[in-house]
Amino acid sequence: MSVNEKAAQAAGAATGPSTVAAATPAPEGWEPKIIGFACNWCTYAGADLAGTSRIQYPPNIRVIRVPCSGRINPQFVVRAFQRGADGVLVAGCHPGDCHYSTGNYFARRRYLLATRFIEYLGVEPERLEVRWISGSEGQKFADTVRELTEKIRALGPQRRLRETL
Amino acid sequence: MEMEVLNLTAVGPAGAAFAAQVGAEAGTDVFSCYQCGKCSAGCPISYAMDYQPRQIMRLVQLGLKDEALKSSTIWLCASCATCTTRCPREVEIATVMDTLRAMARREGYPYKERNIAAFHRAFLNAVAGGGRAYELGMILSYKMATFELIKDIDLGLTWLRQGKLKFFPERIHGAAAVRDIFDKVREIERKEVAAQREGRPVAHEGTEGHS
Amino acid sequence: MKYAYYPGCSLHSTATEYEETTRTVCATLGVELAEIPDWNCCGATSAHATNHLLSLALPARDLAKAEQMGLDVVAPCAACYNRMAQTIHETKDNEVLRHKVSQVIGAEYQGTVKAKSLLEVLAADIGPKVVEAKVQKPLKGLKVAAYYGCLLVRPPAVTGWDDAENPQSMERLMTALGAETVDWSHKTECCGASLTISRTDIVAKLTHDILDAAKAAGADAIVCACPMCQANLDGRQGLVEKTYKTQYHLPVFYFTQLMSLAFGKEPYKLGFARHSIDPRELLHSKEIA
Amino acid sequence: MSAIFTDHQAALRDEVRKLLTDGTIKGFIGYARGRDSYHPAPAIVTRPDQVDGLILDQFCIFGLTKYLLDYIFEDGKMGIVAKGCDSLALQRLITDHRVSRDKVHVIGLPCAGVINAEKVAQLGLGNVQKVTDKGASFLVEGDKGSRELAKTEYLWDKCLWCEHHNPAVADSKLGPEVENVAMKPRDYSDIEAMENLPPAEKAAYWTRQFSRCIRCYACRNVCPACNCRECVFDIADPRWVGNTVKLSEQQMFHFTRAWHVAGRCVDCGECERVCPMELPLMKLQHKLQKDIVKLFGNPKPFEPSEVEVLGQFRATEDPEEFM
Amino acid sequence: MRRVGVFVCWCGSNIAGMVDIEQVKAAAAKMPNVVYVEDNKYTCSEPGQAAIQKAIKEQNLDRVVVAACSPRMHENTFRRTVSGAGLNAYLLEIANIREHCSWVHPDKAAGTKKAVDLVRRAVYKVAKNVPLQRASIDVTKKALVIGGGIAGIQAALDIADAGQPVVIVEKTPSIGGHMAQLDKTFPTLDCSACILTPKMVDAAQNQNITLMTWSEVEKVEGYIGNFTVTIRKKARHIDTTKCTGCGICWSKCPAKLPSEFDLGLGQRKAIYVPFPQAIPNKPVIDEKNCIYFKTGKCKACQIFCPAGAIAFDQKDELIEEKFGAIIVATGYEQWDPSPYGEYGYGRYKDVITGLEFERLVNASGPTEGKIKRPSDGKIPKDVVIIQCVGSRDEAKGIPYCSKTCCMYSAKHAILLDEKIHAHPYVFYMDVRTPGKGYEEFYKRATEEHHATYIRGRVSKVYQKGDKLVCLGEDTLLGKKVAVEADMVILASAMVHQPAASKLAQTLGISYDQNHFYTEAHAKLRPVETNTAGIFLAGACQGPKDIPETVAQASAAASKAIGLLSKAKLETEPLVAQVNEGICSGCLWCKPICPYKAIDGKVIKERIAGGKTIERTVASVNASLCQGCGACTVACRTGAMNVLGFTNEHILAEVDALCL
Repeated sequence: MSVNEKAAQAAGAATGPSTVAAATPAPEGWEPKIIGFACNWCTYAGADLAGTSRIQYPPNIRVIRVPCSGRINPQFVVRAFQRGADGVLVAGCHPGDCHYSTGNYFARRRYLLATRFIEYLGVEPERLEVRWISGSEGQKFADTVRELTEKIRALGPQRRLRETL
Repeated sequence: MEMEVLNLTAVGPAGAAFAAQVGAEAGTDVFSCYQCGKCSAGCPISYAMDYQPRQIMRLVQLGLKDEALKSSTIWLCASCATCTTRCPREVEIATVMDTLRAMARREGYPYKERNIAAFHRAFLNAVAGGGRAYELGMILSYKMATFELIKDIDLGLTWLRQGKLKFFPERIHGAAAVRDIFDKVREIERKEVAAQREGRPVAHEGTEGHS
Repeated sequence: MKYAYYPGCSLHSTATEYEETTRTVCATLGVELAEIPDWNCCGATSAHATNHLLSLALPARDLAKAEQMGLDVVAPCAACYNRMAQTIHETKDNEVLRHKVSQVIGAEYQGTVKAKSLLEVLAADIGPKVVEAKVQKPLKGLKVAAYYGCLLVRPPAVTGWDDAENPQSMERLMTALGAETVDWSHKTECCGASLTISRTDIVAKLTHDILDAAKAAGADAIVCACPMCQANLDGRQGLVEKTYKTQYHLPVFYFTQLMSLAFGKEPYKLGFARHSIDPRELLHSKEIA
Repeated sequence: MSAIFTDHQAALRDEVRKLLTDGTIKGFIGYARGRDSYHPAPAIVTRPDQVDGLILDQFCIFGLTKYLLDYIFEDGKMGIVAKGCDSLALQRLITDHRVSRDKVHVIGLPCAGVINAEKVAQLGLGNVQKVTDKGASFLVEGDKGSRELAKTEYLWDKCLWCEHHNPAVADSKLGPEVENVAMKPRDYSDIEAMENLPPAEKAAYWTRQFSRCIRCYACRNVCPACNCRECVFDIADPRWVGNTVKLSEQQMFHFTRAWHVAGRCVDCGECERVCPMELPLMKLQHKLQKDIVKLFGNPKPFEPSEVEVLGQFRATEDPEEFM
Repeated sequence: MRRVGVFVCWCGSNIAGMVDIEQVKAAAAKMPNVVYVEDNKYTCSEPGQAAIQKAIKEQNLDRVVVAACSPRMHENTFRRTVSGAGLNAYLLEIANIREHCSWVHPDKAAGTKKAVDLVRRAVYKVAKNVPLQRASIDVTKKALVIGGGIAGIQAALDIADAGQPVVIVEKTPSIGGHMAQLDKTFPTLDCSACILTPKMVDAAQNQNITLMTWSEVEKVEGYIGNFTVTIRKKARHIDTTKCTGCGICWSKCPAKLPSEFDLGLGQRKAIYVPFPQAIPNKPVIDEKNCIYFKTGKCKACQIFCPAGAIAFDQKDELIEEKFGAIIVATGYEQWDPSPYGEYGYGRYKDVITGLEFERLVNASGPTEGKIKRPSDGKIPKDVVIIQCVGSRDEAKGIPYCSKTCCMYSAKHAILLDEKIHAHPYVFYMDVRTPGKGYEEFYKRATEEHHATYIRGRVSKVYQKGDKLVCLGEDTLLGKKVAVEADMVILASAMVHQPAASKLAQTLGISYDQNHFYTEAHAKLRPVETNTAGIFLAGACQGPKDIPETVAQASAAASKAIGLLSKAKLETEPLVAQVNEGICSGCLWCKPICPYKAIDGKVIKERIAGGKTIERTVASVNASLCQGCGACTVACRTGAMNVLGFTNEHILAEVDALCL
C-alpha cells in the first residue's frame, strides 16, 4: 500500500465508523436524539456550569436528572433505545467523588458489563457513552455531548432496538 | 513609528485573525500570556532585541502584525527554549518565534536581521544540495551574501588546518530525495498560502532559500 | 544494546574527534552502533526557523530509516537529538501531521522508534556504575564544569530525561571517571550557536558569560555533549578573550573524550590537537595525560 | 468416572421411603417415567407407597429445585434429589433467601454427565433398557439395538465442561463421589466469534432469534435465578416491558431477562433447553459470564456467593473506562 | 386526570432571548394533563411566585411544572411556593430550560424544540408525583471541629459560647495551627502570638470545649444530627493527668531532630512540645525517633520526670462519639517550591519560603527573631521577595491566586526595613490588596519603607560569589534587570493539606481540582458542604487570610449552632421505599447501601386459604437513607424505589423525551 493510500485510509478511519450502519440513509432533517442520565451532584451540576459559563454544545441531548449514577438502571438505557433514542449518555461523579461515596463504583461495574452486553446485541458501541463528569467540568460535559452527537450523526439513526409500529 | 499612537480599534478583525493564526500554527494559546516577563528575563539575547519576547507576545495578542513581523526579536531568537521551559502559562514562546519568522519570510517582510536570514538560507541551500550541511561551502556562500568576507577568517583557516572544515561537501546517495523534500514542502506551502489568502495578491519573494 | 547511529553533519566535519571518541566509548561499553544508511542533515535551527514542515520532514526521513532497521536512534549531537525528539513529540498524537510528513519524505514514517542523545544512553541506560568499572586511569584532580546548553534539556516536554534547570547526568558520569565537578550557574544557559556566524557579537557575550561563570566556580575545563557548544566555547574563546580583555584558557572537552581518556585510551588518539584551546597542557599538569 | 444413575435407583427409593416413613420429609421431588424412556417427568411423592414410581436414569437432565418454591410457606421439609449442577441451583435459591436450607433434605447424586436424549432419540434404538459407563463412552442398549456413544459427542454440552460433578449441598449421597474434572476446558469461542461480527451482523443475528420468541416464559419459569416472588414481566405498573409480541418488546424482554440473572446465572442451561423455539439463550448468559470473568477477575461466575458480582466493587482494581 | 399548570419563565432575556416562549406555551398546552399555561418575566420573583399560587387556587391545579432555571437553583423556592398555596411541596417539577437550554444553544429554533421536550419531560414526570411528607429526627447536641488552627479555635469558641458542647480534633500535639508560626499579622502588624494565645487558652479552659490533640478522625458514619465519628487518639506516651508540663523531660532527651514547627530551621527533641506556648502544654514522644523506641535503651525522660508521667506502653485509642454537626477546619499547607529548579530552593540555603522567613523573624523562632541568613548567619542587606511562587502558575499545577502573598510579602518588606534596614526588592505580577487597610499597608511598604517593587516574574536565581543573582524583567521598563541579593524569599503558594482528599472521602464531602473542599454554593452557601450537617471554615475551602478565616469560622459556627439548637430535624422525604407486596426478600439491595440503611424484616401476611405466613422483606431506615437509589438497580422486581425518582418517574421521562 502506498503512503497516499494509507493516508487516505487513515483519514477515512478518522471520520468514524460509517460502514454498515449508514447503509440505510438517514431521513431528511434527521437530528440525533440523545438521552442523558446525569447524577444530581456532579454531572447535572457540570451541565449547569456549562450553562452558567455559556459553553455551547449541540442541542441534541435531553438530560434526565437522577440522584446518583448508581440509580441509573441499564434497563432505562435500553428503554430509551427502544423508544427511539439514537444515543444515550450515562454520567456521574468521578470515582472517589460520589456524593453517596460508592454509588458510582456500582455504576461502573454495571456499565462495564452492560455496555459490552448492549454492543453484543448489535447496538453500535458508540451509541452508549458512560462518562465521569464532575460539577466543575462544564467544558467536559459540553465536549462529551459534542463528540457523542458527532459520532451518532455519523452513524445515522438507531434502528436496532427501536420500536417499530 | 515609535512616536505614533497605536490605534487599537483600527487593528480590527485582521489583527484578531493574525493572533489566531499565530496560535494555530504554533499550536499554543497566545492569549494565555499574562505578561509576567519571565521569558524576557530568562532570554540570553533579549538585551539585543528591539522588542522583549514578552512584548512580541503582547503585539501578537493585540494583532499588531507589522510591529511583530518587522522586529529583530524574531530573528535574534536562538531557539534555546528557556522561555517555553519556564513559562507559567505553558505558552510555547520559542515556537511562536519560529512561527513568526516563517510567517515573515513567507509574506515577504524585510528581514530586520539580514545576516541571520542569510545564514539560514545558506545552511539550507547546502542541505538541499547534498543532503548534509557543508560548513565551508555554506560559510562561503553566506559570506558572499553578506559581504562579511574578512570576519572569522582566522577561525576558518584554523579549522581548515585542523581538519574541522572540509574542502568538498559530503553528498549522500539520497540527495535527490532530500531535494525532493524541499520541493514538496515548498509546494505545500505555496498551496496553503494561496488558500489562506483567497484571492488576495501573493506578493513576496521566493518561498524557498535554495532557489 | 544496539542503536541506529545518527552522527549528524558536525561529527563528519568540525567534530570528528567527537565522532571518533563516541565510537571508542560505545565499543568499550558494548553499545553497538549501526549507522543509519545514507542519513541526511536534521535541518538544525535553520529549518525550524524557516519552515515548520521542513523541520519535521528532514529528521523524519532519518527516523523512517531507523524504523526500517527496527532500532531506536542515538545522536551524539544535541541539536540533532533535539530535532529528532521534537519530530517524534509533535507527530506522536497527530496522525494527520504524521501522514503529511510521510508524504513529503516519500516513505512511511510511523513514529515507532525513540530518539536518545548519546549522553542519555551512557548516563541513564548504561549508568555510572558500569562506566566506573571500565575506568583504568581515573581523572584525579581534574575539575570540570559540565555544560549542557539548551538542546539536551529543553523544552522538558520534548526531552524530559534530566532536570531542565539543574541536570546532573553528566556530573554523575564525570564523578564515575574520577573527575571533580563544580556546581555552577550557567550549565543550561544558551551559547547562541545558531548565531555564531551571523551575529558573532551576541555569541561572544553569551560565551563570555558562560566561561566567566565556569571560571568563577573554579573549573579547570568545561565538558559538553554538543558539537555546536564545543565549537562555540572552544573556537570563540580567543575572540571573547580579545573582546572582553580577559584570560580564561578553559579547554572544552567532549564528554566522550574524557571517558576515552579514563578508559585508558591513548591521549594522542583523542583529537585534542584539533581544539582551539589545547587541553594537553592541563592534562599534563594534572598528570592525567 | 463410572457412575450410572440407574445403579442408584433402588437406593434412592429406599431412602425416600425411609424419610417419608420416619417423617423427616413430608414429600419428595424426584423423577418418574415420562412419555418415553428418553424423557423422564418430574414427580412429587408424599406417601411411601408412591415411592416405587420414582426412577433415576442417565436422561434425568432437568433440575427439580425450583419446585421447592411451591412449598416455602408450608410446614415441614421437602426432599429432593440433586446432581452437582442442581445443587448450584439450590444454592442460588438459598443465597437469594428464597428457600431455607433447613426446610429441604437433599439426596445428592454424583454425576459423570447426562446423555443428550434429543441426540440419542434420533438413533432409532427404541426404548432404552440399559446404559453402561465405558469410560470415554456410554453403551446404550435399547429394544431396537444398541450403540456405544462417545461422551464428548453425546453428553449435554454443559456436562463436558462441568466442574461440579458432585453435589455441593447434600444431606446424603447416592454412591461414591466421582472425579471432579472437566472433560474439556470451558470455551467461549462461539461468544468471541459473535463479538467479532460487525454491529449490523450481530443485530441481524439477534433479530432472527428474538423475532421467533413467542413469550411463553418457559425460560423464566425454569430458571433457578429467576425466582422473584413477583416477576417484573408480570407487573403492570410500571410496565418495564410490553407484553405484545413485537420485536422491540421481545428484545427488551430478552435483555431484561438476561440482565436480571447477570452474575447470578448458575449455568444450568435449562432456559435454552426448554425453549420451544430453540433460541440460543445461553449465548447471552455466556457473554455476561465471560465478561464478568475478564472484568472482575471472578474465575467462577456461576457459583453463588454471599455477595453477587454486581453488588460489590473494588475501588482501585476495577477497570476504569469512563474517565 | 391530573390538573397540571405549566409556568414558563423568561428569566428576563436569559431564556426569552433564546427560546420562543410562545411556542413553548402552545406546545405545553397540548400536553396530557396540562390545564393551564402561563409565562412570567421572572417566575422566581415575588409576583412570579404569587402568580403560581393564584393559578393553583383559581385553576384548581394539583400539579405544577415550572420551566425556568436549574432545579439546583430554585427547586426549593418553588416547593415553598406551591406549599404556600396549599399544595404538597413535592407535586412540583422543574424543566431546566435555562442552564441546559437557552444558555448553551444559540440556535433559537433548536433551542425552542428542546425546551418543549424538557417541559414535556417535566409534565410526564409530575403526573407520577405523589404528596410526600418530611419526617423528623433527633439531633445529637454536640459539635465536632476537625482542625485546631485559628479557624477551628474560633468556631469551637463560638459554639461553646452558645452553650453547646464541642470537641476539637487536632492531628498535631498542640492547637494553634499555622497562625502560631507567624510573627506579625497584616495589616496592623500585631504580634500573631499575642492575639492567638489568649484564644488558645480560652479554648483550653472553656467548659464546653474538649481538646483532642494528637488525634485524627478515622471514620464518619451517620447523617446530619446523628454522626458517629471514630477518632484515633494517637499514643502520646504521656499520662496527661500526671504531666505538669515542667519541661525536664525534653531538656534531658538526647535525641535531636529538625523541628517541624520551625520548618527545619530549628531543632526539637524526640519528646517535645512543638512550641513554648503549646496547648496543651504536655509533650508527646515521637516514636520514630525516640532512642528508647528504637533501641530499647535510654528512658532519660522517664528517669527524670518528677511526676512519673512517662508511659512508654501507651497505645493508640479508638474513641467513638456521636455528633450533631461537623465543622471541617483543616487549613492549608505551604507549597514546597522545589519544582522551581530555576529558583534553586533546596540548592541554595539562602533561598527560603515566606513561612520560613516568619520563623526567622519570630522572637520565639530558631534565631530568636534576629534575621540572619541560613547559610552563614550574615545579616542580609539586599533581600529579594518573589511573589506568585507556585500561585498563578499552571505549569506548576497551581492555577489560582493564593490571595495572601501580596500582603504578607508587603509585611516582610516592612519588617526587613524596620528590623535590619535591609533593602527589599519585591518582584510581583499584580499587587492585589482588596481588604480593609490593605492598600494603605502596601503603600506603607513602598513609601515609608522604600521597598522596590518590580513588575515581573523572576526567571532565574543563581549563586555568584556569596550573592544570589535574581534575573527578571522590569516589564514596566521593558528591560531585563538583575538584583544581587543576600537572601531570597519565595512567597510560596497556599495549597491543600496532603490528606485533604482522604478526609473528604471519609466525610463524604466533595473537593475541587485543587483539592480544596467545595462549598454548597459559591455565593449563597459558602460555609456549607453538599453533605448536610458538615460545614467548612478557613483555608481548607480555599486560600484565605486570618480575618477572612475567622469570619468564615464564625459563620460555620453559627450554622452549626442553628442546627444544634433544633429539637428535631426535618428530613428529606426523597428516600428509598420498599413495596413489600412484591419484595422477594432476596436482600441483594442490602450490601449496596453506603449508609447501612437497609435490612431484612419479617412481616406477617395472610395468604390464600386464610393462612398467615411470615416472610422476610427489605426494610429501609428512612433517617439513614440519603436517597441515592443505588439499591433500586439491584432490585429486579422493582420493589425497591426512590421517592421522587421512582422507576415509574424515570420510565415516564424516557418515554416523554423519546416522543
